[in-house]
Amino acid sequence: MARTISFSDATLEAMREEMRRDPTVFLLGEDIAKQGGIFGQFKGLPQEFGFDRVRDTPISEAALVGAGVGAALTGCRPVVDMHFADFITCAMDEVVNQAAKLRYMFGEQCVVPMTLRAPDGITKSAGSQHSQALESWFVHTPGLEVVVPADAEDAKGLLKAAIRSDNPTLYFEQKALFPQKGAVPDDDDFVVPIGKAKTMRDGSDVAIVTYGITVGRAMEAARELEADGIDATVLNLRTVWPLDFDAIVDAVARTHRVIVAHEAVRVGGVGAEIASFIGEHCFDELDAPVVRLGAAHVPVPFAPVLQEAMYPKAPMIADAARRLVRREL
Amino acid sequence: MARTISFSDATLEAMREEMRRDPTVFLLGEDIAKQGGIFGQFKGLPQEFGFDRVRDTPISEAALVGAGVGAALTGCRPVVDMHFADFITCAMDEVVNQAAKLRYMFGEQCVVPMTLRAPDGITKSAGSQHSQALESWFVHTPGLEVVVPADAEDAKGLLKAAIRSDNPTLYFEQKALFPQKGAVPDDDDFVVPIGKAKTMRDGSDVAIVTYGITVGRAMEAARELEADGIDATVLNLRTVWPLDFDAIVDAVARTHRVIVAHEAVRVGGVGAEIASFIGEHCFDELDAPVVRLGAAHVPVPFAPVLQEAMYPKAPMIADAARRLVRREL
Amino acid sequence: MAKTLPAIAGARRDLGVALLRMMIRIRVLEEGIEKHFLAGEIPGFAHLSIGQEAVAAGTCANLRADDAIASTHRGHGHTLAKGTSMRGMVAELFARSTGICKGKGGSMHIADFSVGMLGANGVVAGGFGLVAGAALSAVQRKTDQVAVCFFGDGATNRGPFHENLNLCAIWNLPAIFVLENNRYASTTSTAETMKIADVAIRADGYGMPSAIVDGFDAFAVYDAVAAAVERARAGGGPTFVECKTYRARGHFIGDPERYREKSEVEDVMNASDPIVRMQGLLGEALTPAEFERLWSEAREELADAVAFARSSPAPEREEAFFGAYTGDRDARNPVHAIEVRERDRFMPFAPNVGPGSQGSGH
Amino acid sequence: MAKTLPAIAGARRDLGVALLRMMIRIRVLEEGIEKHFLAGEIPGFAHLSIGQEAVAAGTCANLRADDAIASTHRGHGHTLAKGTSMRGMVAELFARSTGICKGKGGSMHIADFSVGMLGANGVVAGGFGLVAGAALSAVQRKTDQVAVCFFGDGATNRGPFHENLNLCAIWNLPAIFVLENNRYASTTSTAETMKIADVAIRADGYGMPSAIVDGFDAFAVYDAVAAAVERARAGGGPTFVECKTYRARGHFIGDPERYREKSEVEDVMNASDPIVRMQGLLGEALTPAEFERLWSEAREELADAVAFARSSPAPEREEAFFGAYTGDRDARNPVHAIEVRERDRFMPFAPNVGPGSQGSGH
Ligand SMILES: Cc1ncc(C[n+]2csc(CCOP(=O)(O)OP(=O)(O)O)c2C)c(N)n1
Ligand SMILES: Cc1ncc(C[n+]2csc(CCOP(=O)(O)OP(=O)(O)O)c2C)c(N)n1
Ligand SMILES: [Mg+2]
Ligand SMILES: [Mg+2]
Repeated sequence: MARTISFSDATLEAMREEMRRDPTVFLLGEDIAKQGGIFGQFKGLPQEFGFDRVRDTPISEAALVGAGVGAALTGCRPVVDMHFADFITCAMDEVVNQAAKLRYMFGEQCVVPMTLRAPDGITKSAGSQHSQALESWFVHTPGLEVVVPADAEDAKGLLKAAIRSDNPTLYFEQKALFPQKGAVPDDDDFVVPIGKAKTMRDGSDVAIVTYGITVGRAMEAARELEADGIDATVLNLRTVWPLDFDAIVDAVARTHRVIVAHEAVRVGGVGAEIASFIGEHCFDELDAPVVRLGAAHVPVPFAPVLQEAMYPKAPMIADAARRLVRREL
Repeated sequence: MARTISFSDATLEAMREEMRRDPTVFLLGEDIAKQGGIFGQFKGLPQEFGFDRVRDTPISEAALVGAGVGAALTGCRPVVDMHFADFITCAMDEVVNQAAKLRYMFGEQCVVPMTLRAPDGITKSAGSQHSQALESWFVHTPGLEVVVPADAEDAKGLLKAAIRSDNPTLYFEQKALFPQKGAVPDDDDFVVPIGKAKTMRDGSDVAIVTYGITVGRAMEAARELEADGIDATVLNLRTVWPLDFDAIVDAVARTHRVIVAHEAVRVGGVGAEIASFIGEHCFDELDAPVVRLGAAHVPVPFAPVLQEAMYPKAPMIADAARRLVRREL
Repeated sequence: MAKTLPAIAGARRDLGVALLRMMIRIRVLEEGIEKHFLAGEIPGFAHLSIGQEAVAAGTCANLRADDAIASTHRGHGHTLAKGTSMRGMVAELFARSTGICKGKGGSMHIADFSVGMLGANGVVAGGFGLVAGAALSAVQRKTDQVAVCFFGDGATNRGPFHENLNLCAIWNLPAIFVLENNRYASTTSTAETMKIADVAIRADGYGMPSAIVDGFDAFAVYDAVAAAVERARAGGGPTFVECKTYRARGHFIGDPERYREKSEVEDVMNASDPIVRMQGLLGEALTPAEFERLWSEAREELADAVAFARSSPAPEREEAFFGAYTGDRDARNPVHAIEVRERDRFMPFAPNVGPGSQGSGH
Repeated sequence: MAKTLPAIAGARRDLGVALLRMMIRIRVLEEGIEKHFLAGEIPGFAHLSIGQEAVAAGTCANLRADDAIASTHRGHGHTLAKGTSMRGMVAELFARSTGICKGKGGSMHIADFSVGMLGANGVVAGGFGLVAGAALSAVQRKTDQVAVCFFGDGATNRGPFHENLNLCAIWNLPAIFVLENNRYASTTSTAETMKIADVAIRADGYGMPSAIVDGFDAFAVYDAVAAAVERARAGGGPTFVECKTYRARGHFIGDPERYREKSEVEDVMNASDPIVRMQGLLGEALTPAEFERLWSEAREELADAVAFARSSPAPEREEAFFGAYTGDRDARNPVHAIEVRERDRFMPFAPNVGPGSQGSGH
């Protein structure tokens, strides 16, 4: 049995189920309780769990994440909402030098079961300081798990998995996905395992390896490509660290042509890790260069016409695939 | 004419020359003036330029970088010492959301000629929170320039270039290099252009593309390889953003086998950007996979035996080169 | 009732009229922004300062064009009061190429370096460092410029507030910290995020002098900031000025405002609307006709600005790829060269359409 | 001269002896660390708290094993006082596999979760968030645990100090903030980095009660923290305790100390050495023989710990690649599987030698 709900309601269900399941789970964030969050993603939680487990906080990102780490070290499973992913920068020491390193440098005496929720990505002319996708930094930071849901099912299953994980986990939820509806299994114990990708579509001509909101754009491109007789695989990574390298190798072996696409800046993005891994491990499998698509190397501009010009959407992905298959690169 | 001086004295000369040349250049940092800096890299500066231009500050990294941005916007060329690169995390918003973005999002009304000095890298069991190499994050952040000197010549020429640059520039100076001596040209106007790599050694069998302290390790490996009749090119990138893509393409064309090596964590490192760029642009030139070497995906441990086991040094680079040339990968 | 006060004369009267004119211009501009935002002509987010105009007007009336200010996400008033043209502002909010930031910034990232306006900031507390730096820069360059930081009550709970106020205090920097305490940070009442009645007490922790003023009274704000500016120019160091004010609109345009009663807003504005307050203080010194003219002039200025914005083109798509770095735009600029090379591989195929692009007016 | 004070009896006397014993153990441990560091047996950095022992001893004597503390880079005293064994500490500093952190942490990153010691911290002000979180955790889990944050004067200029103290204040969290104001942050005198005489005034900005105590007097520290702990356990919220103390050694072992006169150090220690102070306060209540025994016991404990460390093996190189994530260590742990796969490509060729590895005692 499955129901069709919005991405944002899927995160809400995940929170509700995990907070019922485990009394040590609680939420910290700015403007989450009284008004239910900017995207309504916390609606009703304080009413069910109380304002002690769903706390409106001061504008103190460093303290929220720092306190999240401290609570995680001492028997709780805090979920900290970053309001916008861009503000992780205000708590970077707490994420990178504390959360990520404590278990290792203390000789595995402790765990840090903290989840950071980071609404991110490009939408509605939010501008340079409210549109970033920063997952790549954290893939480069040992000690962290990083997940990026692509749809309602991922949203629910990955958030539950993140909360249950004993490792500090960054949950990047793309703002433009919140209203999108999708099917979600009717099972309180449904989780999406961290570290496992999902094949959304199986095709033999080209593999589009992607994650988050770009999965939908890749599916749209794949439908477009069908018309041209090009059959594309779409691999939804779901987790960007630890990457599901086996699924990636498998997709390459089945198609021999690969596009890696994400909304984050292309230079130094997660796509670079994936493309170079493929180059290292699938060298003889490749019929053509691995093509990386991502945002241009500029901040995200305000004007809609500029904003829409600088990150990859379906037509760009489809065109890259066509040229890749036709060896026009 | 050239003189042989230490890396640390080379940075000192660069500071002195640029402060003499431009009265708007000044230094902010913790414990830099009274005692000359942890590595003696500021010795004598306050005596020549006064404690107003070489300021000891409170432990307030966010304010130091924030004030650096504000001063840069209003006619100065501040140089901010981060004490240890790890503490950039305490000023990440100021670097990423302010310094990097202001020029673009304000429609090029302003420039941000700020230099951040970030002593980084693995040495002397400093442990997880004092050993990181974080340049990859900033390559992924549009609006910043990122340089990593490999020797005394680079140290002086790149610091002078960074101070003169109108873009915010991160200058990663690896702590283990400070005492190392090298030749520096006798010319007050000697600068190393940002965005240009330097071929340290020209060989036809394999190219080792690297930067910073790993350049010396690559040169050591190259000498070792000579004995085995393997002739290696060593490319010192000097700047990791903007990358000198032309020099990289050229090195690939001359060798057809490439190793990319750095001390930073391999996963998601600058090597991933370089290796995937090579895969995209030099696909038909490659006789073998591009091999990436970097630190293991763990924080840097304290115990010397552990620390020394987890990042690439000459023997590892040489071994990778041998196996690459012999197609043993 | 304020009308019964004795009339104000001479220079004080002229100041009052100037402050009133500025507050009316801000009010008219923001009511226009609200209207055009709701009409879909302004993309992104917009935060209005209606009710807080006395702070922007009273503060900036003390500043020279070469003094600096740093603003917030709620910065329209500060920007106009510092001297930016309505045309440049409205065109920017309309995302046009003629905008003061070429359409790349918008309401949350508007700046005008020609008048020392270092920018609105999408990051709460983002302005503290910029102002500390501008003030430090004035000292390093040996000028008598000052720098003013506008910020909200919520911003005072962030670390950069603490670090930068302390830095300015120990170095006696010519900075003025103007707090707009409007009782709320988004949906959260200030009473919930700090245990203190007056934020000004925090200045004591830096050894920084402070003043608390009625933020609805533009004269009171002007006088407090005048003293602070005088001290700063004379090398006497920074001052903290807490202005008790109120946000009469939602946090952003479209805010459901479930966190407060409508009546609270009405009560405050009925009692304290800074424009009505100033009209009352001026009393006989300002005729109804003069008062009316201030409004009509402001409305004309806005109408002209909106017409200008509407008739201006959206930016060229190509613009998206330029401007992150300095240097000329051709291949001689290495950074740009890379951008162009990479972009030409795929960007040309990015369609010029998308959810937001309706908003661009095309 | 303190000797002429009236003797202390009963429980107070026993407390005094316990505090003295702890201070002597800390002093002996740190003099040992200094010696073995200079002998090259301890790699990395080490920061000594000699002169500040009364703060660690007086504070931790109020705590239960299930209460939490967060420490600093100068954390040997806090760690020992919270109950960690000298063996575990010395073996860790010697980078041995038997160290409390398996040799992965060292002096700057030592922790002992078995006694609620959440870690020294290489990041100044890194402990504030951990303590706010531990205190919040106690509230969420409905226990009466408290959390204590040790920090220096320099740390109070960082943003996380501000944000976390405010957070603890508004939520009445059971946290105690124990400031070791030792007059310096590395080479920088506190007078240069803040304009205030007492840091405690900053607590007023959060509506947090505070106390200022003589940090050389372990009784004074004990009593102030006792009151704070009692209030915190009772749900009365956080307290700020400023301990006026002094760092008798360099910032780190090897510090040239150009920023102060040798005589300053001697004067302070002659007047205020916390061990001498407590001996004086105990007066007749402690015989010279008993006093001597405290020293000899501590020396034996250290000798045993050093012998233990020396006889312990360094960690296996293999250990470097484990422990960043939870999960079993075989290939079923996806993260580990990747690490192993990647490592096996090249890591085996990393030589087990290098600049630092001499320090490992091999
Ligand atoms: C660092 C950061 N955290 C959170 C936000 C989201 N945010 C934008 S405005 C705002 C409230 C600011 O309140 P205040 O400082 O009092 O200014 P006001 O809106 O009342 O003018 C918040 C939480 C942000 N922009 N930046
Ligand atoms: C965020 C950060 N900035 C700078 C440093 C370098 N540093 C280590 S200790 C120290 C001085 C700390 O002074 P204080 O807080 O007074 O503690 P004390 O050393 O006096 O015990 C500094 C600047 C650091 N470790 N972390
Ligand atoms: Mg407010
Ligand atoms: Mg100190």
